Amino acid sequence: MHRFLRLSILLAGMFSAIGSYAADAPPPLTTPDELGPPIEQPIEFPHMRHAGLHNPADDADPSKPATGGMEINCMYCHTYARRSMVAGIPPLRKCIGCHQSIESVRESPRIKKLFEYWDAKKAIPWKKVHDLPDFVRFNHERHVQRFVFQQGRPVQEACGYCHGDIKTMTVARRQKPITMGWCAECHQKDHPVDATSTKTTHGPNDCFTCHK
Amino acid sequence: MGKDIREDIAWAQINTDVLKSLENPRKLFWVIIFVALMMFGVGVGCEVYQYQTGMGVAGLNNPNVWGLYIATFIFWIGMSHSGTLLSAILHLMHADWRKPIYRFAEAMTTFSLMTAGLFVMVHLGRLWQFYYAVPYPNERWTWPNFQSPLLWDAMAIFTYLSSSVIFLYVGSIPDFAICRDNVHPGWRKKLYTLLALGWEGTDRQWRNFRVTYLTVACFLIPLAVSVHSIVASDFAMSQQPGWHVTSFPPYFVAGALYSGCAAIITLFIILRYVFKFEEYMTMPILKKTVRLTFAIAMVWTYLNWVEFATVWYSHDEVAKGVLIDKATGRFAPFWWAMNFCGSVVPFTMMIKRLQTNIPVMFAVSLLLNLGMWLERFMIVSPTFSHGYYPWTMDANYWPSMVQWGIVFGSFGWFTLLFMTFCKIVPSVSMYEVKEMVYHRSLATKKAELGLEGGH
Amino acid sequence: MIENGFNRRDFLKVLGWGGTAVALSGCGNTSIENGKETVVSYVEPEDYAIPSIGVYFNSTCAQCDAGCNIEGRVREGRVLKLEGNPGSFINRGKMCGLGQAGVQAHYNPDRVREPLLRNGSQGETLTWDKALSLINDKLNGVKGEEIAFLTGGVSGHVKVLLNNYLDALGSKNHYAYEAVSPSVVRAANKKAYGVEMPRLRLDKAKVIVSFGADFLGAWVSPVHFSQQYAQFRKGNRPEGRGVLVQIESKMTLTGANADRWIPIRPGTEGILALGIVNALGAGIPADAVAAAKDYTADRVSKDTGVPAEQIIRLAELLKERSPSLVLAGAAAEGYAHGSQNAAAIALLNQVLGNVGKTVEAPANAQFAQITPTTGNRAALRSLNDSMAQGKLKVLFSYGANPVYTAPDALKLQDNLKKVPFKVVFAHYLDETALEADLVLPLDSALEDWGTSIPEYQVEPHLSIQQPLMERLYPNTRGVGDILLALLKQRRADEYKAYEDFYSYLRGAVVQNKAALGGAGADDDAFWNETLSNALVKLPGAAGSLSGKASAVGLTLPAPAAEVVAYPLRLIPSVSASMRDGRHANLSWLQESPDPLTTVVWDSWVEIHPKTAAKLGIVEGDIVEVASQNGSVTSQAYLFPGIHPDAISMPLGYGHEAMGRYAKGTGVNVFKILDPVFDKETGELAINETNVRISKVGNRVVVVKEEGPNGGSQLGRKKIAVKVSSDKVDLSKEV
Amino acid sequence: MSVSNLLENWSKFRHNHPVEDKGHPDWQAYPSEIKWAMAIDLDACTGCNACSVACYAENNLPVVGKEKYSHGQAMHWMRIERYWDEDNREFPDQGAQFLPMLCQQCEAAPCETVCPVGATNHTEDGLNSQIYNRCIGSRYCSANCPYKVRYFNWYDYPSTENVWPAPMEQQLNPDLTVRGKGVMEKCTFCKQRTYTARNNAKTEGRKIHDGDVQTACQQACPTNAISFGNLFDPESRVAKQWEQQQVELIKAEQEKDVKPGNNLRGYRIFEELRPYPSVMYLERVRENGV
Repeated sequence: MHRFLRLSILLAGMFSAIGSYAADAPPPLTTPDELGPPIEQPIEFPHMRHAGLHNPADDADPSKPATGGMEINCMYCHTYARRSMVAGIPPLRKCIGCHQSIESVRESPRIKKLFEYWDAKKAIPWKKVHDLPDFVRFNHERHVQRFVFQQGRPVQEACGYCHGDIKTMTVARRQKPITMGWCAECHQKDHPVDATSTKTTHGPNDCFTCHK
Repeated sequence: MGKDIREDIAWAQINTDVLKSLENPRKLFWVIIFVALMMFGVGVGCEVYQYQTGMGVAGLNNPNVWGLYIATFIFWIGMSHSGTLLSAILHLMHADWRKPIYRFAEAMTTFSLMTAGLFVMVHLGRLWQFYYAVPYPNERWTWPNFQSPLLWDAMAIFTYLSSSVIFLYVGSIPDFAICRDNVHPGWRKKLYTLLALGWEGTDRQWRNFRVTYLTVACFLIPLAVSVHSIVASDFAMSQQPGWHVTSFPPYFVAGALYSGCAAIITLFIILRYVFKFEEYMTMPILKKTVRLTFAIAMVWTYLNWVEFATVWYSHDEVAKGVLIDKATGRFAPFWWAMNFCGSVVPFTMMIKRLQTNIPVMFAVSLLLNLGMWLERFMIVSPTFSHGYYPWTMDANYWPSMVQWGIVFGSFGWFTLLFMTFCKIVPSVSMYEVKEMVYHRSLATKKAELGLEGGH
Repeated sequence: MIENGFNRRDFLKVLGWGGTAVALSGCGNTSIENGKETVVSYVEPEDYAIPSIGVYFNSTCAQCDAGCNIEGRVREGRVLKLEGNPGSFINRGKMCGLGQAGVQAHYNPDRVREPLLRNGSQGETLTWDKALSLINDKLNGVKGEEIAFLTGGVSGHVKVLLNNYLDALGSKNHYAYEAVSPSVVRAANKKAYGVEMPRLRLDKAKVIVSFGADFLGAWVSPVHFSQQYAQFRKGNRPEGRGVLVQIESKMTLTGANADRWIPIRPGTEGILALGIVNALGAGIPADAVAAAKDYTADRVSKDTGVPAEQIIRLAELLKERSPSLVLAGAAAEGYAHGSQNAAAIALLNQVLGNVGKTVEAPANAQFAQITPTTGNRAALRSLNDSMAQGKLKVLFSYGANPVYTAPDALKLQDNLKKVPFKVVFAHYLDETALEADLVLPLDSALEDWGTSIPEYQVEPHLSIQQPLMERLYPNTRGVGDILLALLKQRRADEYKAYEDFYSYLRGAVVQNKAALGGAGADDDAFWNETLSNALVKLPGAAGSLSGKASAVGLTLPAPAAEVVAYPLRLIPSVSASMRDGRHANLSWLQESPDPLTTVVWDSWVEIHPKTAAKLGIVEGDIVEVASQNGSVTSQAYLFPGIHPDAISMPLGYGHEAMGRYAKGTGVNVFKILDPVFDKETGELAINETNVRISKVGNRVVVVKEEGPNGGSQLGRKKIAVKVSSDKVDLSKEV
Repeated sequence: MSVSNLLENWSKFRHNHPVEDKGHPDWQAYPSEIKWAMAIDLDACTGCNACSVACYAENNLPVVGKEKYSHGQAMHWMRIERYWDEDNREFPDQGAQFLPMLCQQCEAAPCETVCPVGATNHTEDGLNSQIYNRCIGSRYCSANCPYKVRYFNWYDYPSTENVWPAPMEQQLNPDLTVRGKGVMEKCTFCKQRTYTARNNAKTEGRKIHDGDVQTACQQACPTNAISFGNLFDPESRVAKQWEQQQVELIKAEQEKDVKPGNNLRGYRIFEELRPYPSVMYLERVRENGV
């Protein structure tokens, strides 16, 4: 009889072990080195040239990470992020605004293509890289307000939480899982409410806030 | 009345008789299998259609959001109970007449539970998301709602199912061994060898076997009761008129045992004929089963009226309205049919001559089950079409062909499983019949000896 | 907030902000996607254009003639929803269901998308240039009087262009036709008060006695009146909670909200009015006394079927609670003696001294050329006659659907065939468009420019209608643009300055800016201001009520004797959502239950249970309703709110064309109306049809919102609770 | 829902559960300073259906068509009910009674406890939420709803013919999902609107003012019969009305109803079942003297 007993104890043990592991295990794809699939965009927009670090000195030294970016603030182009649910793709006029005065790259194929669209007054059909399911309500404004304006975190860091290290990419690729579990992970952590105070709160834990 | 099992029957004889059932049943067996397949096919067809198109094709609506699926679900759960009653409860009571029939009763339990399980699935609007209802640790930190009776339900059923499968299996290990030793080489032999778990019938094995069997039996009984009580609480815990009744759990359990016993009579008669078990499934056994059924029928009738009474004398006008609607509304024929089948028909079981009259008992048992199915139907639908809110009441609701089709198919599915089982596993427990015969002959011997040493 | 039309263009472009495509997939798309959907960003956005944030643009509702001011929520270039414009004088930010469905009229799948030319049995598409030049050719050598323009009610600058065009063609035949319009009451008002539509102050009245004026449902300006009604009902206003008495043969939505609904024998409304005058007794003008002297309570009660004591009680009530307001509506005017009824009712108003108190003079606006030309039913008759005599060679039709709304007895469809060339400006391929030789597809109201002045005005103002999004179909045109193009064919030099209707409109408004209160303002500023409000106040001298309701020549016929062959009186009902059937193809309206019967997606025949019992009819019986001029079959609905001598069927159903939702839904009651006309105004009297009703066998389940308990609450406490006014204290309510 | 939701958040109302009727609950225990509530004046309501159509426009409700409507599968979150007096007079000469019925957003909602997957649970601002993608369609919630105001997607309406034929799908409101086959749905007090209002208020660092949010039905209603707002904000119209009518959220039976001489109109439907609905109705007034 004790044999049967042994068996059952073993099974129970196994379940609880697996269970607790599954519950505590970090959800997959949170580390920045895994990338989502590459995406074909109408224009291969080089994020690293625009948002990348700017340090000409390092360029000579191959050991140093590639720089030569311009450290443009994310919100300079994705200007809606702080006042709207969606971050938005910059309007064509924005690109032109700078590029019409940048002669150096004027003839490069990508910029040529850009101006073709402009001359045709045609909008560029960008492809969505971070596309959540339709029943999810993600609000850029709230997150930017919270982390950038209240807590005073660096913009690239704040955006990076969900968008990964865009400044090192050409065409943006998904780097975080942006699954519910992954969101919840962060929402359950306590974050300081602003730069100075020690008061902390965690993100909303209420289904209806993010499910629409 | 027919005679009981011969006490002087040779044990080898028992083996051969029972094992015959695995070899050559009557033609009728194949007919049944074929019909069952057809029925099951219909059910599957309907389900596929419903899955593709949406629940709407079941003819459900607001307010009738639940239909035959739930009713039939309860019905099948109910079916499962008497298996346990015979195999476990009577086992503890040492009622030896159960021995030849408890095996198939237990099988019935298992398979009707499986069928019931299907209905939970069929009922869901988003079957493909079923796993949301399963409590498993996941990275979304989400859990089902442990307050929902529906969840308790799922759990209770699963536990009950798994333990009765174990019970069924454990109980038949010795017989598997017998089969193993007697069938000709082939896939069957391999199968039995596997299932017999190397049973040799040593004392130690027998001891372990008895203890285990007893433990599981004891474990099973409270489970059986709890399962149907919980099914009852699906309704009793809600706020709807006609459901919000405290007497529901015992009422449901009684109903369950009732329909179960009726089903046993039906299957008893079928098996007896199909597998030529006249030797073992004898008239006295039938008689005992019938009497048991009658007793339960009376209990159910009592509880049934208790329920009416509580509603009637409560000052809950709405609940009363539902009751009146049942008796006079568009469901009246079914409601009265239920009362007739459930409370009047069983009185035929009082008549001695009829207790062993195969055709009559067959008919009666079918009627009883019809009655019990109607009972479930009458619990679910009237409350919906005549609920609290007057504006949304519904006088036109009628289950669509799809619903009927799936219900119909479920019977095919059950029969299919059951018959196949009986063809593969000895549906009469050989070793226990031997025990029974042995004990009886012993008893008679004792008596004789007693006579001799008279002076 | 709003720039002028041109800078707005880019914003109005439809963009895919994961908008349309995504929205439909719903719970379907449950996974994180990469690079599946496209995000189109603006080329040159306005700074107020923020994705995912709706911007509201003001415009004007074109769903009915009330002319409510609306604002449309525009997101990613798509107009998503319409709301009332809080700045409006008429609807003050509120809106009816009909108006809400305006978006469906815009996105409707069955709109005409290309100019169509009749070619034998079917049509072929052609370009606008071809279409316009074709019209030009057809008009050549046709005398002015052989050309006619049929429209609904028109106002604003479209009206100006229309008149100029007719003028250019030398034609005077402008037929303004509305199938359901209070035209008899207008005439009566003109006599009694000197204006067609005085300003009504429901909110000031202590008692309202309405002779079938469905001012909460479909009468004149429902949303405005509903708001006044809300005031009227407030217990905490100085006058106290008002009392509404509705007198009609078939209960309307207003009747359903009355404190006392009085069923009356069809056609005897005038008699009752005089009966009340009579019952008022002393202290009223002599001529009124004289006119009403024979109308003693008993006689009136015999004629009208209203109990004598009730008449007297009513008179007392009116006496003790002044000011009151008496209204004459469709139920009263739809008879051969409709004008008489209306006059009698106006007299009652006069006698009660309500004129000047609750019946006020509207400020009479300047700019006569843009004030509304209201439609009526007499126009149809005269048009039909001149078509029958083959006087017409070319017919334009805009905003009317005569083939659907004309009674069969007028044979309009045949007469139409006598017109060699018919041009129809159409949103849908409705019955009239199918008869046309040339169909010109119109912009939807949310794509088009225009101005309008509602017939019923609170403050004289000009409402602007402007595009809320870019055209869904490139080949539709605004009616203004079409007219302008046609005008250019005739008076090229005069109109060459205007490249399109928009510039014409802008010119017209801006050059009058001084008069419009924009004196000294910069043109663009003023224009943008105007557009962003989408309405501009018109200067108007305070008007005065001339004329006087007199009892002179007031002769009311005795109640019609029962016609043996056709014992019942058919009262076509105008539902708030279906109206004359122009909105039958809006699925929201088809699915929103009729407030009283709760029937959806079909016509029905309202019968009083008593009558039904007599005829052995139960709910759902398919019955044939036959008049001298044809018959329709529909489902019976037993309805307590109707006079036993009458039955009622809703107008607006039973289209044979127009679109997927309208076609074949219900039956068309217009068809079987008898061609009886009001003696004075020549209006079609829509309540003058006697019918016979008979079961035709089969029975159906009436598809309605109402459950099997009908209107019963089964004695449940506290579901829809009613309390009598003396049991509550309303004074302190918030 | 997460375990924490499950154990404490599913109805914050339970924290100060009124079983012992301890009077006005201490709102501090309430998770937020917002409790959405509604008041509908049946005397002002004319039954014109504007609210219902507005709801169709705002909330992407499918038009099911005659055949499905006849099977009771209509999807109107806001339905207008029409009742007649029941004293067998020949004519309904006091008119009809109209009742706009929508989800009552009960504080102790019968639907919440029974959902096996917790797809419907209480939000901290006092809504009775419905999480479409969590729903598996057991329909237990509807079975247990006394008002029957929950509507189930019997078919996959987005892909059904003539529900949203192109280009009608362009009218759909991107702020909320179009529900697919097999999920339950119901009135959300225009969640997308309350959400936006709260979001803006938060960004501007202020509290919600009365009038920041209007539900679609309220905004349309031509007679202002519907008022909606934050019950905890003493300035809000709805709070004033509840106060004035002496209707308390947490009472299963209002004191005014038991004491004689009650001349107030406020009541809640099926209060005695203790769901603590968030919608107060004001009785329809009729003058008998005429």
